[in-house]
Amino acid sequence: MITLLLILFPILAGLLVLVSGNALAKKIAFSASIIELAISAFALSQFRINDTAQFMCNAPWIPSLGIHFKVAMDGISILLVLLTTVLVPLIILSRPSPTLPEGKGALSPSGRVGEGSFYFMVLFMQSALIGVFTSMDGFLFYIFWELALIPIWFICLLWGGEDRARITFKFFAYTLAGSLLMLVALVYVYLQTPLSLGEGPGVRSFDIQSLYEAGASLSSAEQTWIFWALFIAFAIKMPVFPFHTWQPDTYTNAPTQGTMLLSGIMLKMGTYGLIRWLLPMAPLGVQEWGNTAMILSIVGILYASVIAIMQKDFKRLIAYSSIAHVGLISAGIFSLTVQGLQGGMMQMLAHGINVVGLFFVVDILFNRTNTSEIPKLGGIRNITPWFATLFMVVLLGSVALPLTNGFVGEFLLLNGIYQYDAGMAAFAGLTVILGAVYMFRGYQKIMLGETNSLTSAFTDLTFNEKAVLIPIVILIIAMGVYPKPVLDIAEPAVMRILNIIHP
Amino acid sequence: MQSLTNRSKVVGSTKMTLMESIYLPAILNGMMITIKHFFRKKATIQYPEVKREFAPVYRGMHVLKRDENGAERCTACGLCAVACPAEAITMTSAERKPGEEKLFREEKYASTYEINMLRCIFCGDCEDACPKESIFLTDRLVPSDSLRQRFVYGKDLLVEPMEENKRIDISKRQTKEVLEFKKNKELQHNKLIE
Amino acid sequence: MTLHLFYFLSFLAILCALMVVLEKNPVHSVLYLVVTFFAIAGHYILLNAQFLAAVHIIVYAGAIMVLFLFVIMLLNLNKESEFHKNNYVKGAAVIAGGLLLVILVGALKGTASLPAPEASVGEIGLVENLGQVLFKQFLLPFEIASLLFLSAMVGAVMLGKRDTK
Amino acid sequence: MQTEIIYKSILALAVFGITLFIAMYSTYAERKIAAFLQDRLGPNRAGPFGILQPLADGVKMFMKEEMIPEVSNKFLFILGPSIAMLTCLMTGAVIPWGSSITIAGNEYSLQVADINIGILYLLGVTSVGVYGIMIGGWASNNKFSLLGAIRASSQMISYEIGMGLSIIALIMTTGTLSIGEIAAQQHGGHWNVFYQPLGFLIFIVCAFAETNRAPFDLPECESELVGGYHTEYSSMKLGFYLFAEYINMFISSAVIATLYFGGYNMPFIGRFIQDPNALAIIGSVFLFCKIFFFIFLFMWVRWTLPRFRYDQLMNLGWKGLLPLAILNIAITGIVMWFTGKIN
Amino acid sequence: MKILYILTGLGVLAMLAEIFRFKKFLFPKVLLGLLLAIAAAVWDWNTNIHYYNNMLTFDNYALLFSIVICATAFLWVLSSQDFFSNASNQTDYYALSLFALCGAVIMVSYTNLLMLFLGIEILSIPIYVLAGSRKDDLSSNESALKYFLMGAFATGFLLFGITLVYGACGTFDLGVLGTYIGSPESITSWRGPGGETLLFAGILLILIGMSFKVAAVPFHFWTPDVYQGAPTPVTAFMSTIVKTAAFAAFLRLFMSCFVGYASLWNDIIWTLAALSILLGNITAVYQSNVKRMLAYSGISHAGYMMLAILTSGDMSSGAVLYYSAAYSVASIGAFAVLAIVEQHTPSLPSPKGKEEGVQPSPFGTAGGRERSSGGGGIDSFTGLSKRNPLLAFSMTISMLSLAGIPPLAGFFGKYYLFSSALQSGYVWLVLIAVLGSLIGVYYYLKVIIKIYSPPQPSQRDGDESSKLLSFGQPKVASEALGWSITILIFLTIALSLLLGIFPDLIIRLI
Amino acid sequence: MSSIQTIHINLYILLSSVLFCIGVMGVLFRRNVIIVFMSIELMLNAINLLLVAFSSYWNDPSGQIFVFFVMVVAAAEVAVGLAILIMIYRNTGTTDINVLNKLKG
Repeated sequence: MITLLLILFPILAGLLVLVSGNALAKKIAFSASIIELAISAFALSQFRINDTAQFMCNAPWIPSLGIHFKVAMDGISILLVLLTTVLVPLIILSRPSPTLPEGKGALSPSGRVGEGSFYFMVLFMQSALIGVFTSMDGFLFYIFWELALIPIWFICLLWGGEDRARITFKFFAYTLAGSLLMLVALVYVYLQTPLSLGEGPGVRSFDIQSLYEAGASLSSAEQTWIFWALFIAFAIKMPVFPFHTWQPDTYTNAPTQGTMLLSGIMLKMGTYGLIRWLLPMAPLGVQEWGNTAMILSIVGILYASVIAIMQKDFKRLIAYSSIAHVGLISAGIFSLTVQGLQGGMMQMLAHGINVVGLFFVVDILFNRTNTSEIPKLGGIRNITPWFATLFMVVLLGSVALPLTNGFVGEFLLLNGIYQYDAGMAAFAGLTVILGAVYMFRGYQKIMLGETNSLTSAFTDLTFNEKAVLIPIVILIIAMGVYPKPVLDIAEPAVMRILNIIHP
Repeated sequence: MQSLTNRSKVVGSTKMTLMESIYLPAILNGMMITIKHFFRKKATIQYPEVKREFAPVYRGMHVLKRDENGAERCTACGLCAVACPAEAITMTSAERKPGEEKLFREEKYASTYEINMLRCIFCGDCEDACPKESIFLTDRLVPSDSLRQRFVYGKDLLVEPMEENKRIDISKRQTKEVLEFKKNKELQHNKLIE
Repeated sequence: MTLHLFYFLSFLAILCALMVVLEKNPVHSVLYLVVTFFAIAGHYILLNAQFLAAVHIIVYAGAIMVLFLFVIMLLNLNKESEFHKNNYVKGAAVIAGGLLLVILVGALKGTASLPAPEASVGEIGLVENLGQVLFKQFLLPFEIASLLFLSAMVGAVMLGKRDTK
Repeated sequence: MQTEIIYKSILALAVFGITLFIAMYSTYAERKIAAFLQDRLGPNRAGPFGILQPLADGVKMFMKEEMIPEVSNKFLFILGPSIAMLTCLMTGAVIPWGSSITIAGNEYSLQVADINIGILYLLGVTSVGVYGIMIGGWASNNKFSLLGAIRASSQMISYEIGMGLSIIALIMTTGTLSIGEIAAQQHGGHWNVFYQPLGFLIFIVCAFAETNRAPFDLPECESELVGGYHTEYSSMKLGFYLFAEYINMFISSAVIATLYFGGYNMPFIGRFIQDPNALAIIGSVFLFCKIFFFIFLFMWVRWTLPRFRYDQLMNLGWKGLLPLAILNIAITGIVMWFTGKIN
Repeated sequence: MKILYILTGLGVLAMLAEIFRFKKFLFPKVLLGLLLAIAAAVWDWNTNIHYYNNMLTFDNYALLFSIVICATAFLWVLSSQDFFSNASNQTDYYALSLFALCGAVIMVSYTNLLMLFLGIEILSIPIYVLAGSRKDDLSSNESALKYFLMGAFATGFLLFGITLVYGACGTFDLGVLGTYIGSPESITSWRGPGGETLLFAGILLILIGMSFKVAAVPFHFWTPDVYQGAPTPVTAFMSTIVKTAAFAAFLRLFMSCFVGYASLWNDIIWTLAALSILLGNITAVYQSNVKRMLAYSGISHAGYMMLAILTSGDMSSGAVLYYSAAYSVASIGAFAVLAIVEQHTPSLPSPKGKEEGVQPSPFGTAGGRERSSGGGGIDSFTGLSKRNPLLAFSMTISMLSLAGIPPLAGFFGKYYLFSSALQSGYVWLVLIAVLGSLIGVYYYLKVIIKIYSPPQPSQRDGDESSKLLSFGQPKVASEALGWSITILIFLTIALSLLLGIFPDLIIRLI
Repeated sequence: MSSIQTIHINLYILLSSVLFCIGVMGVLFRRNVIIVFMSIELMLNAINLLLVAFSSYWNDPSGQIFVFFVMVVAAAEVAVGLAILIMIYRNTGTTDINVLNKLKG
């Protein structure tokens, strides 16, 4: 029941936001997200680590097709749900209230699509995301997957930058193409499920277990198809090279909150999908083609890192760094080792938190100086101690310094990859070095050096901004210092999945 | 306007009754009327064989009379031309040469005398105006023709033939009353009517 | 005798049908079409469908084609006003039609092996017979056809009359 | 078989001849009747009472110069009157001119072709007849002709519907489409006109319209259209048109007489004469009397009623006769249902 | 059958309204009547009665499609109140559209080829007329003529096919035909190969005829012109009710009758479907007129629905039913918005069409405002969200539904079709279809993006025509919308969502 | 004695096919709308002929009944079609299909 509550609550709250006035919108939305966080915390407190799917809510939805509304949480799910519920309040908080002067192109020029709609979209998105992370029915998963796309698309379309029509379209088309492939694959597997004669004439089932079984029973050629269809779908979402081309544009163009949602949470849909759906459903395919996927991921890491180094725009830089990080996660997952998967889980959370922090930093920079181009900035550290410090911590987390959350994840991932193939691990390891290069170079150019005309008027963080950044920093450090609970929670679920692959 | 005969019917655009709008009675009524005519005596006269009676006062083609001796009565006084409302009559006068007494009754005569039959309206004023009892309108018809100029009748057509038996009878136009009337020069033409 | 008649009527029908399509003057086309209809009516009579033949003449020759002729005259289309389609289109049309013909004839050539029909039991083309079938078995379509006519009538009147504004 | 064919040919020729003869003398009758209705005598110079007048007219027609307008379509120009003539002559084939005559044990029907859909045949042929007028009017390339042709076609189409519907009511009561049978059924004074008075009325009005007779003579109305569709026609082609009109009138009268007035049946005659042949001949004579009466009626009406206006014509056809005909069918149906003829 | 009586009666009532002058109340009456018709169909549920010697059969299939058609008609009538009430002969419009509905109901319930033919004609003829109902507008005329010609032409093919099938089997009855065709030995044994040839040719010709009717590529070429030229409400009718009925008929014929020879026509339908999906979608991308775009998208939707005919399984009828319901709801919504937008967009003489602009268009109450070809350009949607958020939202939902984005109804339609095709093993075709719907997303999104983008500032100080566009565009305020449109918008949104979230409501019925 | 017993049904099929194709060609070939209409009528007549032939062949009256309905529909279609034609003629003054090219895209 808690799962259902988690899914339904944001959308109901969102409707309330929609009908409330612009002034109240942010407040209501924020409190709703806090309540949501509280619910998820409660769920965590009730969570039994070694149990399989918990908090199950199962109701027939489309009986004639064997589709159920089946949501539940296991270790993997609850972590991602928590990530969502933690990040959403921060994202909401990070949005400047409407009294602030409008940034250029940051707000919809139409007065009628108001703030209420924005927060509605965010909450709607949260609901869909939680749905994605908890659904235990293939079809339901797909529905939530698509549902998550709509609000973010509208956020980008309505509050995006100059070129938003083209870019949002590209984004939408890419992800939709992927998800349609996924649908075809899901349906294909679904059609292989046995007919259960109990409920009327010949009903198959979309239940995750039966999909697993049906998927595993397929021939290796069929599994190859399934594998690629699903992989491309998830790869687009993450994104993994070469399906990434939509990402930098979209990240740059979307409003910061949209970018946070995209990179912080939505990206995790892809990696989650890999773990939850791809691996168990096409084990033979994974064994046959996981290598290729891994190579793609690692190529992506290198490629994105190199590009990131060459970026002048900080927001774009973070976007590329995100590709690199995700590539690492994906590579770790395809290593099919406990460490790889665990690291993937850890890194998902870490990356989510870090990247939100980073994008918020960019937002702060942009709001104050109206630019995010690295060469134009400089010397900010001199006037803003708070900002410089918090920024530094987030950055450190991102480059995976020990004692930050990033380190745990990357270490485990590299460990997993190493077990799979040492050479690959070597290449993957480059990400740490390259990441440090571009991140620190960026920090150096922006924060250090001479204060110029643009940055001279840079004011330090407001209360609101601190309220966003400080929790992030706390999380970064906390998870870095004591990652055990996270790993503990994830482990049984990860093991179960690995058991399916290597019986 | 006051109706004189009381036969006229006032027609309005009043709505027809059902009976009227069916029209059948009216049609039958009309057909009865026509069929009645079917059995009526026919008015046709077989023309060349049978001719229609002229009215006694019928005014047809003119004639220039001769007197008992066969001399032309006309003296070309021109009164007829003056009286003619349609100005259909023209003439030129000439003096009678000796030895022509048999031909012309008086010293002066009309050497040409032309009536344009297309202009003539057969009113008979010329006849009234003639002091010499020379011109008369008869019950003869002016024959049709296809050329305009042929309708200008000269003396060759107007003057009556010399022969006794071919003289044209004008007695109908010379009743006692007429003669009486003509004698009285003071009397106006229309006095009789009054 | 019947066969000769059949060939004659077929020849007439096809010839006139071709002329309908090829003739430039619409009035001539109409007349050729009428002749085609007569030929087809002849076929009906050959096939013992006299009633249908009569109805065919009344409906097609007597009403529909008169309507065509009427419209042609009303619009005064006796001028050969048709400027020609370019030859590509014409060629394409002929090829398309020809192909269809070839395909149809090719496909239906196989019907030569159809067995001869059983000897006919009764005169199905008689009015009594047709009436029985029409008003018993096909009563519903008959009634439904009134719907068709009604809508056609309403439509034609609506389109045909000028707006009074 | 052989004799049958010969007999039928002879009969057909006879019908053909009689039709032409009657049509010829209809022109004479028309003029005579017109004259009589107008208190005149009419033609009376050619022969006694002008009886040779049609011949004189015919000679005149043949002798006149043939004129075909330069710009018209010559083939169609000639085709027009030919069709008009052809179709009207074809109609005579299905009319029973009498019952059958028995000669030497063989029975000979006085009907050229007793086809079982005679009425449809009639309707079909008359509906084709309009082509004569339309083609002629169009081929003349003259606006009066064209107008006449258009009027003719719309008028004929319009009234054909009323006619057909009125006949349907008749068919309902008689239960057959064969004219021979309809005629035979009216034996003994059971004339259809008593059962179908409204139908008869509609039919006769439509017949007037179909034959383009006054008051429905809009296609050729001399005062507006200078003769309508045959404005450009002269000599025998004009003659064909005129002839066609009179033949149509004759056939229409015959059809009216046959369908509604008992055809060749003469009531009560059977009591006086027993010989079937004599009966047949008397019947035929009686039929012709009826026909002559109707021809007379046609002419009578022509010289009584003024011509309709075009809109009046259409109103009458569509808003008057058509609903009436349908009403008639309904009434017939109801009556038949109540009398138990149908169930 | 009751539904047919009700609809016919309603049509006649509409005609009587002209005579007895109760035009004013016609609109609610028709709405009520349609509801009544639906109720009657529900009343007949599960009765499965054959009427009049098996001419019509109201089995559940027929009833469901009838309900969908009537419900669509209900929405349609709601959406086109303007179309009716502004017309001088509104009763004729009502009568014609109701008769067309009768045709549609016959098309979904026929069990005799004769009834199929009659149904198609009864449906088509009023639509020919309605398409041309803007008598002074040349494009409306053209649309009517093209529709008429293509309709008649297609009918020819259909009839020839029916004739050949009759020649092969000697009956028009669907049931008898089905048993004949279903047992191949019966054909070869006592009719010889000749009979089979006849049957083949007949089926193919019927297929061509039906493809014309449902506008499948390559028999689609009339569709864009006809859709664009016809008055928008009529286009809505054509693309929803006509298409539903045509597909129901198509499916019924091929599923119940010709399925015995599926090997013959499967490949053809495969090709037709693939072509329709690809061509329809690709061409739609290049359209700048929304109506034309919707026409091409309609072609592609026809392609999707052909998948169901291909599979001819238990699922396919449900799939077509659901798909047509979803598609109809979304289309009606889209066309309703389009009609309003068109009305409020001043028709601009495009530079190319100057000579067209010269021709006055005296139709319409406000001096040629209802130029069907004038409005409807995709640019007229620019900034709709600002002018009227409700309309914008409704259009968005419709577009998303048409694009097949979950959880809207359109998604489930596609889902059912694709999965039933997958089930029958048409993997490649499904991939093509997926590709097609991806392309489809492009142009649907194009509209949404236009709706939510502000008027281009560069146009503001442009020439005269762009001034008209930006300033002359009257505000489409929600206050200006009639109550019926408002109801309609809410209904379509609700239905799109409801059908999408609870697809089993419909699917399970069949 | 129906001719179907002496003439093989195949001949009728061929004849109808030929007529039908001529009609199709006419539709595609001609631009004058009236002639296109007539070509469609020709197609329908070919169908009618074939229906009657088959009806005779099967000794089954329903084929002939079908012909009635085809006629009915043809009449209705012609009425509507000609009304459309007249409407267009009023607006354009021609019956040439190619004048109607407003809708292109």
